[in-house]
Amino acid sequence: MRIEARLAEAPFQPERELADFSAEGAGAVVSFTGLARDETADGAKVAGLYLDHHPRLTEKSLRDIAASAARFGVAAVRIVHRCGAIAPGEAIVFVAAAARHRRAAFAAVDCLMDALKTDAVFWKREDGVDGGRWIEPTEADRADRARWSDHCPD
Amino acid sequence: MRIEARLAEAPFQPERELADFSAEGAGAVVSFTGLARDETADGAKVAGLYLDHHPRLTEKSLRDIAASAARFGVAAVRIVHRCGAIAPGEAIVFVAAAARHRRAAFAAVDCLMDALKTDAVFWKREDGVDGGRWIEPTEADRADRARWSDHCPD
Amino acid sequence: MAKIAFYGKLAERIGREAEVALPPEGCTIAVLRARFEGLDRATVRACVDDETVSEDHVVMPGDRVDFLPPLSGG
Amino acid sequence: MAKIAFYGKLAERIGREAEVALPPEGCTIAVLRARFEGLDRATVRACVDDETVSEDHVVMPGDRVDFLPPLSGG
Repeated sequence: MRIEARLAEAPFQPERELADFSAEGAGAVVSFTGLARDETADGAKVAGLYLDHHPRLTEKSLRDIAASAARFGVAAVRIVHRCGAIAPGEAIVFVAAAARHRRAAFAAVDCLMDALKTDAVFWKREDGVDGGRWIEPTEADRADRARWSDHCPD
Repeated sequence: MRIEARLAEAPFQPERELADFSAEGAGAVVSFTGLARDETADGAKVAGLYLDHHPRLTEKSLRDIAASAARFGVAAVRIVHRCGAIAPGEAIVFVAAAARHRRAAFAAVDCLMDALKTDAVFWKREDGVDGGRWIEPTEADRADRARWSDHCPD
Repeated sequence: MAKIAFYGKLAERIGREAEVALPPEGCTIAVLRARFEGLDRATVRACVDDETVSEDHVVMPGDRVDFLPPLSGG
Repeated sequence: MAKIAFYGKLAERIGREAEVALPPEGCTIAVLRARFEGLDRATVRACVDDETVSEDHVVMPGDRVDFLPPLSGG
């Protein structure tokens, strides 16, 4: 399995990541792009996001998470994750997997996103009109992560 | 929900489809790309694929399938499907969905692919070294499709 | 005359289109099927105006009929 | 001296880095925590050389310690 994991300190283009992601001859490529929104889950306006990171542990966590996709039997995975100040509309994360069978590619990307949501080494601040607020993982994120912890459903 | 469905008579670039797909302010975009492979499921070499289509029913089937994603609560979906002679490595199909929540976007694209695999109005011929072979839906395709027919699992 | 169109493996074998002479009162889909080989009623669907029609549907001169073998899907 | 680094909301409050004077025999993580406010043992992890260390780990002059508040995830 080819593993690519990268921390992006500046804006990146998901379409270029997809263009540049070799399927290694596999027939199915699934991608996920997470974009910064202009409001929180509660509907409050957001001026931007700030993702603080660790100089080594963050990129290591991305690599470790990417490597965990091996159990899905995929041919290649790519994770690109922004850090720093992110404006609404900019990409926060891009995940892609290529596999011979589409079900494996879907499961891998879905699982990688759940893992990134809880295990990626980031500290996120939502900057609203009334100042910034540091975010901690939600119960929903933990539940999504738990879906995959014991075995793979497919 | 914004619905885009298009039959492509010439090669198309999945990355351009992704670049050009507006998320409508939603935070999650999932895409699937199906590429023509150079061998069949049994490992026989394939020189190319030929997808015959109907002048109206094919595009109508793509629109109907795209519209069926409404039940997932997604903001936008796009289907692009090739027809005609397709060389190994070329994209056969691109499906994208944008949603507020990533789970909805994954479910929509996964379901749309299953629906396309059985319900899209195409007749597929695999051209191997020993001539062409017309393909009919497999039991696995029917089983995948049946996963969605009664209710949505999420 | 009626225009008959074929798709997939039928088009490869019979050709994309054929013209068939019809009596003034037309003929049924069932009769039309018998004029070609391999238009198996169980698997080959007949469509007129993009809608599936039954075996006793009457095709009139000037009509167009599509015969669709089983879909392979996308 | 030891270099202490903070992340997330801790970095915002305390600063990215602080230098702390240590006795020649060093001091434990538990003692180091007490020098700053809000380094709650239950939620703020201490790392040395990119590995989590326990409360009785001894930090020596010249070492570098990271204090990591709960991850938000990506």
